[in-house]
Amino acid sequence: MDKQKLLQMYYEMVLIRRVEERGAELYQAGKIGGFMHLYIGQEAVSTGLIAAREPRDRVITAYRDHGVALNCGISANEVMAELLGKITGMSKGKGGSMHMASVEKNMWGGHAIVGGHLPIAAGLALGDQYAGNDNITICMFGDGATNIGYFHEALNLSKIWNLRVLWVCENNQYGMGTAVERASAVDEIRQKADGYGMKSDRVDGMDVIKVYEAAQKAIQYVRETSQPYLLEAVTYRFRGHSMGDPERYRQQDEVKKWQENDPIGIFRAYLLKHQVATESELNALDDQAQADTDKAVEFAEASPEPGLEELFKDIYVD
Amino acid sequence: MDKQKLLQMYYEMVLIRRVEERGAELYQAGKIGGFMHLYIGQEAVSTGLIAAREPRDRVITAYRDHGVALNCGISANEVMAELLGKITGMSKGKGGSMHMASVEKNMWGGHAIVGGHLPIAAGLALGDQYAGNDNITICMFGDGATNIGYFHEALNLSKIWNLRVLWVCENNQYGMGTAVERASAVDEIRQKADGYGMKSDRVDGMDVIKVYEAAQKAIQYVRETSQPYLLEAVTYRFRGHSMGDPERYRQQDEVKKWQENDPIGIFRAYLLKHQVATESELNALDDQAQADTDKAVEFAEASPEPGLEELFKDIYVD
Amino acid sequence: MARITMREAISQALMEEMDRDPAVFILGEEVGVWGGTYAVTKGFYDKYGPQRVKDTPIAENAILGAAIGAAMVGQRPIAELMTINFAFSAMDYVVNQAPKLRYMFGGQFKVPMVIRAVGGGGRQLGATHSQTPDAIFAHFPGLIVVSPGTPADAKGLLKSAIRSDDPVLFIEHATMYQVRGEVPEGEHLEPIGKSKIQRPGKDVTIVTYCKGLELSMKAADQLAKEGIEVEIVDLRTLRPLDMEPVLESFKKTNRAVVVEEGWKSYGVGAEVVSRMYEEAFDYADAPILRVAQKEVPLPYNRTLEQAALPQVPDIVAAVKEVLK
Amino acid sequence: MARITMREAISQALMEEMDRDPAVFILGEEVGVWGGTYAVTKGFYDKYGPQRVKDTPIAENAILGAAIGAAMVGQRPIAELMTINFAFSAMDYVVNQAPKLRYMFGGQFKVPMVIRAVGGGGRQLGATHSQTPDAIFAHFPGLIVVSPGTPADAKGLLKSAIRSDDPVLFIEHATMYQVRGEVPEGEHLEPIGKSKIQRPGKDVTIVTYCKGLELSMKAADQLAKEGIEVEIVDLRTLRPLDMEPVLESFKKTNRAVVVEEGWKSYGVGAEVVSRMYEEAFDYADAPILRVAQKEVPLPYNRTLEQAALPQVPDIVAAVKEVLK
Ligand SMILES: Cc1ncc(C[n+]2csc(CCOP(=O)(O)OP(=O)(O)O)c2C)c(N)n1
Ligand SMILES: Cc1ncc(C[n+]2csc(CCOP(=O)(O)OP(=O)(O)O)c2C)c(N)n1
Ligand SMILES: [Mg+2]
Ligand SMILES: [Mg+2]
Repeated sequence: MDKQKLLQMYYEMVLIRRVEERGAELYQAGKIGGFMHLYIGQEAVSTGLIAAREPRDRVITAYRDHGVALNCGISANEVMAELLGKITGMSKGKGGSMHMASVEKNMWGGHAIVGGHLPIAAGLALGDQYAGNDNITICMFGDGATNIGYFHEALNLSKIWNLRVLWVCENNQYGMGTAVERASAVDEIRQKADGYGMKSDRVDGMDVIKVYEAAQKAIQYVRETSQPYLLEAVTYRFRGHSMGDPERYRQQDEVKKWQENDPIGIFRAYLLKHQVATESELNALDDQAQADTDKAVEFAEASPEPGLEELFKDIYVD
Repeated sequence: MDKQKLLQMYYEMVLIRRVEERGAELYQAGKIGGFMHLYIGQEAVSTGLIAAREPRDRVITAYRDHGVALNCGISANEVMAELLGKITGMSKGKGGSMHMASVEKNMWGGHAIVGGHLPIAAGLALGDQYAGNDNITICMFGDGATNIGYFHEALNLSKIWNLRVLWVCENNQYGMGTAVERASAVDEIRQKADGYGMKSDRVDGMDVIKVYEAAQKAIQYVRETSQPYLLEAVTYRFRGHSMGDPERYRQQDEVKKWQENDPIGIFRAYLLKHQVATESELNALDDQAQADTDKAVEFAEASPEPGLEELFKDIYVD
Repeated sequence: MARITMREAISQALMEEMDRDPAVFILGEEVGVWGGTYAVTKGFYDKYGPQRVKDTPIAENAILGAAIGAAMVGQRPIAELMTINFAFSAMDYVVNQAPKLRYMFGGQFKVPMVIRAVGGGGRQLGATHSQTPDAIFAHFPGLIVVSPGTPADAKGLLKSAIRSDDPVLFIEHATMYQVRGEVPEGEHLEPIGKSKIQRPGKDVTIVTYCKGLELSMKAADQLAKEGIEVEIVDLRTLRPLDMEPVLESFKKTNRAVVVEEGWKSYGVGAEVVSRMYEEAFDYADAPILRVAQKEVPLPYNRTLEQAALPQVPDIVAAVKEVLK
Repeated sequence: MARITMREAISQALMEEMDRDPAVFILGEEVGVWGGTYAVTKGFYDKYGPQRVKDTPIAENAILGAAIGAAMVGQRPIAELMTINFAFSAMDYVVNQAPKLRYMFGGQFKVPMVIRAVGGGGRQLGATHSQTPDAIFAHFPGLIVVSPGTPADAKGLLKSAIRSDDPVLFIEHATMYQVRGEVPEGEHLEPIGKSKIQRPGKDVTIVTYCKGLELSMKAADQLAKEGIEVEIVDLRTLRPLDMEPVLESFKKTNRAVVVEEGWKSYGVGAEVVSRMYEEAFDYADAPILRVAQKEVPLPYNRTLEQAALPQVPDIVAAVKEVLK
């Protein structure tokens, strides 16, 4: 990978962190409502993954979607505006935190029904297969989502129809308060691919380089063989499931241990160690992310709310 | 196995065949309506399976349920009466071919939503676990049913909760007109157990002795370890999916090849070869099955229809 | 115009649209090799091949999810649910995904798809397989719900549904595939969201759709012999619901019966009746009556099943009652 | 009587019934270690242990199917759907299995279970998570649908639901857990299938339930200041629907408004209005009006969401309209 790309990835990870930290503050201040699920701790997964896609490859994910949106190239302005329910958000303030999409950026949305977007992902890939191109659909979901029927039907369909889907499970150890081993018959999610005769891999999701490499390999396989693939990224969310999670289900020790394994810290150390960048170069990127976040908040706060006429728009095309 | 048990199994297999042959005639004559799915060709599966259960072990299956009903000890009279929609049917004529149950015989029904009874089977086992007994629930379903989400959710739940369920897939090669390999990512259904870390086996479903032995082993495992188990029985239906299937999806050659492998013929040969019974003993059982079938038809035809007051009964208890 | 069956009319609509637009394809259980459980897509697999006539696993969520996804990126899938009862096995896609995705993402994309599903009772299929739960789908904004009562409408409305840029649930009736009627050959489009007078009359208004139309026509024939002239308004589309012809007719007759096959409580009739009073209260000379299914899960036994379903004599009686 | 919150009332009902009957247990997502997403089962896991308070995977079909199976063999499960919106992910169990199994098998067994589910909008959760689709469940015979509007009713009806031998869908409202009211301590049972006058009045009848009750009470307070005495009938149970108190009130006031939170078309109000005219046509002095949600998927933006939901001023306006 060239330096520019690596630095871009670093910048994106820091940007996600800053945007979400500000998001959390704005939520506490009552400026953001609904459910908001932070991606903090998991930044390496979507950053590594999406760095490995080509722009024509489609992305779709669950409600924990701010990071994915930013990685796909949706601006921090739009992300922040959507969080604040403004008309300048990519979903005009109608979607909120859980529903960020950009057709232009080939990001087909965060989706709030657990596992519900997996069959839709198969459909995106089906659309491409029908059109005769070799685009890939990257579909991300949580460990908890692998226990619902949607997962099963979608993986099976992708296999029998040779759909180009890269299934990516972000195993952050919990679905809300339920640890993987309490909800899933197998602890390693990748093992579920065996029931479909599907190729799979498991990667350290705290290390963006490892994620990037695993994703590249997987994407190449999917594109060339026209076969789906299940990639499990082992990660951890540093914050609660959503804002207002009492977190009775895990020990602070455990959280601390993972936090010491901060994906941004790991990547920063990597960049320094391999002399890709200097401290001051990285600090400049940190500052840039901070500045972009500040600007995004300003932009979002200054943006107007959707007018009442928007209530009845976008229901039907015809 | 003692002789009496073997002959009972032989009798049951012949009885299923005769009852269904008459059922087909009565259907053609317009005396049976709705969907009717014949079990002809698959008799060895439920016969071997249910011979291996204890009466306290529960059974639940799909709409292809006449054989299972008879094996569970529901009388041919009741089966035939239900087919004819009579009040003397076990479901008072309200259920029909697809809905045969008997709480007394621990047979919890044929069920018409593909895969829909699998989570319910997990519930039967959960009820027993909650009650603190070691009853087993035997849940039968088709190959086609293993592609629907219900299958996935039920198998996963049974594994994480240590439910005593013996999952039995009757792989008769087709779900309606769709061959297994066109619908399922893996051709051997047992492989799906791997995704749940579940023990599994695959058995020749045309050989009742093999089914019985595999079932015994599986039941013992489930009872003792309190773990679910997936047993695949490879079989074939000699008739169409239901009455009125145009059967465009399979070659007559294939059907013929399987019919030469008739489970009743195989078992008869086995009984003679191992000198369990003589020709005349078996002929007597054949005659018995024929006579019982004739009587059942008479009984059913002579039985009254449910009165109109039945329409509003059994909706609510209270 | 040829006199063809409902089955042929639907089949024609599908074929014409597939011929017209390469983005249209069909997916569902047994739509291909088998030729459709109700033989509607017979011959399609041979004509269009497995890419455009896709047999699926028994996985209704995958079927509808895949259709939605493909529609989002520009295709025009027609997903077949073998019966409407199986919509409950994939309900989220029917009411929560297809009708809401466009809105939730601020109109960034559209979801041009059709869900074809056959419903209805009367074939002794038992409680889980015999429902006419049309009303519950019509409750959801974002979805279009169509259910034709004649072969011509079936063709014209299905073609419009396929061309619609919005998700359409298209509900057929299992006992009506052999119903015959005049159907225009070739290009024949009926507008979605328009009710239609299917029989003019002056004494009483029957509002109905789908199977109810067949029954109401028979009732009207009988009533005509007694000198009662029934006007029949066919809703055809349940969402959006076009009340104009209903109200116009009611303002003329001042008496009405609403006929539907599904359960009465919380059914289609409830909405129609409510709107009639909301918009034409002063025109009601008698309480508007509803003829519908008795509130029981449909039983297998034929006599009981028929007793539960609305029948021609029920309609005749209701009409006479409102004329009292 | 203590003044407690809706949350406490529901929690009390659950605990009392679990203490009373060992066959009662709870299963659902996050009901245990987490203490319930809405903290209704807080402390239950510690008190009753993992056998009776079962955390499940995110698998709504498994949750409801398992509850049905356990009920069939004699247990009395209370299955919690984290929100009513997820009923669409397991719809078959709610409308096709639980309500029909007893009937289909000729009454051989019963299915004594409760499905608790929280619904409602107003929390900016977006279109898929904010629905009040109660009417569609009430369409199905075999199911009982309860949705209380006060803490006392919540307790009394939930206890009755748990003791019922039939499947009950018990719908709570996400914005009402903090609502306070007098609740009898200990044994307090309210009958299922009985509507109730929650506020007596003589000028106009408001028929409503759940969140609609809260809004209607406020509207009635405002109207009282203008000398308009509103009588409020709370349906409490949507199936079976008890029209007696509604009709009695309407025959007195001759004017009525039906208030519900869900969408108007094919909603609860439609059924109530239809029955009112069917059974009290001659008593209507003005068209009965419906106040309900605008026909849009609920948006995230707070202003838009509130504009879509029925509000107190809408009720006030409707009451004045029917009094014109
Ligand atoms: C069908 C459905 N059931 C339940 C929920 C409620 N819910 C939202 S997120 C969540 C946990 C999902 O966990 P996981 O898939 O591991 O993703 P994570 O939140 O850890 O990223 C649950 C239960 C839902 N949105 N949809
Ligand atoms: C949810 C659902 N989808 C579709 C159907 C229609 N259907 C009934 S039987 C069947 C085929 C099932 O095949 P399989 O599970 O292999 O069982 P078999 O009939 O071969 O015994 C289908 C598609 C149904 N009953 N339920
Ligand atoms: Mg997780
Ligand atoms: Mg099969």
